[in-house]
Amino acid sequence: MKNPGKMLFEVLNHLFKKPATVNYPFDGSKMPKGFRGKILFHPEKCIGCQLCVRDCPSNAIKIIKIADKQFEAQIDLGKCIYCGQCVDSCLKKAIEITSDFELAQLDPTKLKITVKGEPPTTPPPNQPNNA
Amino acid sequence: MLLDLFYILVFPGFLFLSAFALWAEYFDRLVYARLQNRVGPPWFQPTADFIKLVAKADLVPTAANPTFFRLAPIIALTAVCTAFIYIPLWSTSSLFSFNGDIIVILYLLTIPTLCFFIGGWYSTSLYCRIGAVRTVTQLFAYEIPLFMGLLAPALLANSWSITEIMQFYIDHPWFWAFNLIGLIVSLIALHGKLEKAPFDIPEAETEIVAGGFTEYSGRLLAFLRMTLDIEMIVGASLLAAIFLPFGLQSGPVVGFLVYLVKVLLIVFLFSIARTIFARMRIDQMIAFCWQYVVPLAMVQLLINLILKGIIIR
Amino acid sequence: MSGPEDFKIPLGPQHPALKEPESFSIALKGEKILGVDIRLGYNHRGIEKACESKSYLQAVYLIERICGICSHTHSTCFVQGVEELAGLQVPKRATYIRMIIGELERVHSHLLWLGVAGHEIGFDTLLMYSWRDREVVMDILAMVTGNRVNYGINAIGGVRRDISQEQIKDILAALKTLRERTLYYIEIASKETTIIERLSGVGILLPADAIKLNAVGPTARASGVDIDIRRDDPYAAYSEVEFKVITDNHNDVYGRTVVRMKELLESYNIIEQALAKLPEGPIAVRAPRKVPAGEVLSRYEAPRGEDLHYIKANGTEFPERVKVRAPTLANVQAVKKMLEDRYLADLPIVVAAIDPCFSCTDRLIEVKDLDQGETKILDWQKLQQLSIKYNQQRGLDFTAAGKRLQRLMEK
Amino acid sequence: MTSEEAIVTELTNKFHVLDGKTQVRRPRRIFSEVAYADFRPILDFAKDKLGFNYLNMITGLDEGDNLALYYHLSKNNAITLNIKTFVTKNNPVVKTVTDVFPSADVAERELVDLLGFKVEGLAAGSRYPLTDDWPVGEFPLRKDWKMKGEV
Repeated sequence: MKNPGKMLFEVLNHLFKKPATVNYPFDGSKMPKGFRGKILFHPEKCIGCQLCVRDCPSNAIKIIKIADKQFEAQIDLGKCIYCGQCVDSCLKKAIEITSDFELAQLDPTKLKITVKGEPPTTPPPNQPNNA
Repeated sequence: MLLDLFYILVFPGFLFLSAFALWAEYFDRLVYARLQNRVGPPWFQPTADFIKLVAKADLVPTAANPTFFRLAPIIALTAVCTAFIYIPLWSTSSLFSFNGDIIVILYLLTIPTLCFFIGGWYSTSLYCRIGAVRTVTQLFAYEIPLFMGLLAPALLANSWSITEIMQFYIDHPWFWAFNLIGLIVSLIALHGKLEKAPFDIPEAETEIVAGGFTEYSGRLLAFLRMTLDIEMIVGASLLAAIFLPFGLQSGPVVGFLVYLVKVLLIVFLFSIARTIFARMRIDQMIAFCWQYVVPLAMVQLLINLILKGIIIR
Repeated sequence: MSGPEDFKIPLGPQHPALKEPESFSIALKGEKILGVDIRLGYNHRGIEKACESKSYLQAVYLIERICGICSHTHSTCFVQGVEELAGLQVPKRATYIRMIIGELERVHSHLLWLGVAGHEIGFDTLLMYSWRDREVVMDILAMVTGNRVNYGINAIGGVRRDISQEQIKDILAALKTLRERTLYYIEIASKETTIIERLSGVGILLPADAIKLNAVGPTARASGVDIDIRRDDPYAAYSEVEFKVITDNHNDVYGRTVVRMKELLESYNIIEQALAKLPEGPIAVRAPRKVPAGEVLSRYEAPRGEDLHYIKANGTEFPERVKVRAPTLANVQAVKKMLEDRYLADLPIVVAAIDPCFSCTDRLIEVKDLDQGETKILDWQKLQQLSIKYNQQRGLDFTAAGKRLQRLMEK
Repeated sequence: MTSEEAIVTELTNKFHVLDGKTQVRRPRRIFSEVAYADFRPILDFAKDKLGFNYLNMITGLDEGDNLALYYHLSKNNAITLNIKTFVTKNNPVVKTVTDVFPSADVAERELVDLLGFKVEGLAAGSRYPLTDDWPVGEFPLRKDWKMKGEV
């Protein structure tokens, strides 16, 4: 019943197999469709309802009014937990999830990003009717 | 005189030995990784590790005895390097050969183990002390089968000199086959000496961090690791010389290549053993050695005695 | 020279055998363990307190981060409790999806455990193989839920993502590979001499002791205690699938290994059944923000045992009290018992055998200002400068290499 | 009569203080409330006579003037009996239950650390889960305790 070295043949087989390790930065950095990575903000769709701010579990997003019907988002990627709740909460689909996960930074200030819309002179293309 | 110095320091002495030892560590790690379906380190990894360690500061714990703590790695390294010059590599003669050299080599190979004990014990850290005690406990388990296994061919050749043992093999070419049990016994015992899994009890990472080596850093740790690497080569060369007498008369170049193959084969066997077993407990290891390995060694001695009594004479 | 008698050695808070910080202080006589003191709490992050200032919706994500390995466990347990309080009828399809993810999580957790157990007994090959195979289930989880851990699939009132037909195909294909591998590991675990020698007879917990010490999960089941919340107090869709509760009579670490490996096979069965009869329909109902006052006890069979959440609502958006009892807390008491008269070498595997998850156990960011005084904090750049200076003093200059690294980072 | 109701009947027959204070809220969940003075006999009865052999968890609650305790027991892993009891905040002294449920040890230490209960008869040992240098008299789970500093 007992058998010392039971794994011998299995390990010897692996001598002739390709290693399972992925050569990370060069290949295998693709994430499946729908992976929850960095969020993408579309300022032209935002109506400033602040629902995302209210639901964010880690206070990572701020929506600031910069002009009439013009909003910018301040996203702190260091605080963001990539749960995607803001995407679910947004009524106008102004926030979208991307599968970008390579966000490591040496400089912590680069983790805070601000997404601004077009300058106020051009009207937002997707004007909401019943905001 | 100058040539002797070249032999000792450069080839096949210290420099060659160090380079070969580091490369053998790479080979061992590569095979280990491939068997585990991993990529493994690049070829310069052990060398880079060595350089990195040498460049780092040596820290001596305040509670440790600085003299023994510093001396232990250096003596260990010296002992294994000294042992190497008495081992014949690709011909029947070594650099310095005399009757009884096989005994001297075996004792020189015991010194590192004792140094690991002394270094670990005088580190005074609790993990080190447990590791040190385990090192010595383990020594009592593998040392006797190792001696019995390695001295069995000497019994056959009726000489305590490796050169003469090899000469005996040239005269009786097929006698190595009778010593296969001794080879297996010596391989297991040497594996225990090198403290590799499943016999890595003295440095069992998940229990006592790094055992006797826990407090070592910088150059001293580099020496300790180098000692283990060189010990592996010296041990493998010794086994190759005593149990695998092939290519002894084929000239230096072919002989040297055959020698490399023999050593790497032994290292390869070690890598496989490291891959397919779980670490034993110290009590299991001692029971294993005394219940299985020592009786095997005795069988080998008995075979050789019978051979000597009946066939040769 | 005095002998190494009556050592008291520290294992942790930082130790190679422990993947998380907990402290074991072990009194030793030679190699024998005389007594063990366990100090928990190094991972206390104040999650229970933090829940009181988060809305139910936010709390789901916070609760999910109690633990990485059993994130679905905690979020499901919490969400079930809130749904019961709010009187929500969760759609059938959602309960099935929760169950499928829950079982996939169990597979991932047990395979992880197998690797850790291998490492603790010095068998790294098993670690490498089982963690490689674990990638299969991790990929499936990433594909279905959008992340490898902290799946974020639970919402109050249902689940956030649906499972598509292609995904079902991928899951079934993955299960085929996993089942093959699991059978192989069962064979290894029951044949390889060194593994059996290291595992059997180690960490004995007799059935009577298991009940007395209230052990849960595989730890209890390996001592012959036939308990499993999935069967005894069914939640999600467990009352609609057939499965066996695996028990074993070895009472030792070997038994716990066997139980976990066989549970893997049961999990594959459950997932296959669930995928075969996945009902059509919506995946979530709308949940109110305010939850009516009340209290509820929610139970869930985590990979490690029974997970309990007590939730008290006060009619506002925020919970009044959330109490979490992770399975490890129940089992850690049994560890002392298991270690009686064992050797130091057995300690890592005995501790690992309950599959401890100390971040679950401790829960509760330490946020209080404790007048730290002047702690000298070196930032990364200062540390780098110090090390460059040190090496230059010793005649080594890595400036060129450093510049190359800088260029690489900037790319 | 379901087995839950049978348990309730048996409890109320033996302890009249539980009349009207014990109810089955859903299958397998019995909730009950009792003053601390009457609590211990009920716990012993539940363990010895009713077969509630698992103490799953002890929850501590801050209810203003009172500190409440929930003892969550379970029988055959299915039916849970949740007994609530309370002591005043000024004098939050309870007796340990480690004599019948050894596993209550950690749970009681947690009550001491996080809610400021005083548990009589708890064996000496390390604290849990707060750090050893945690200030005396600070109990994070009490409602009047506020976080200082930034999260």
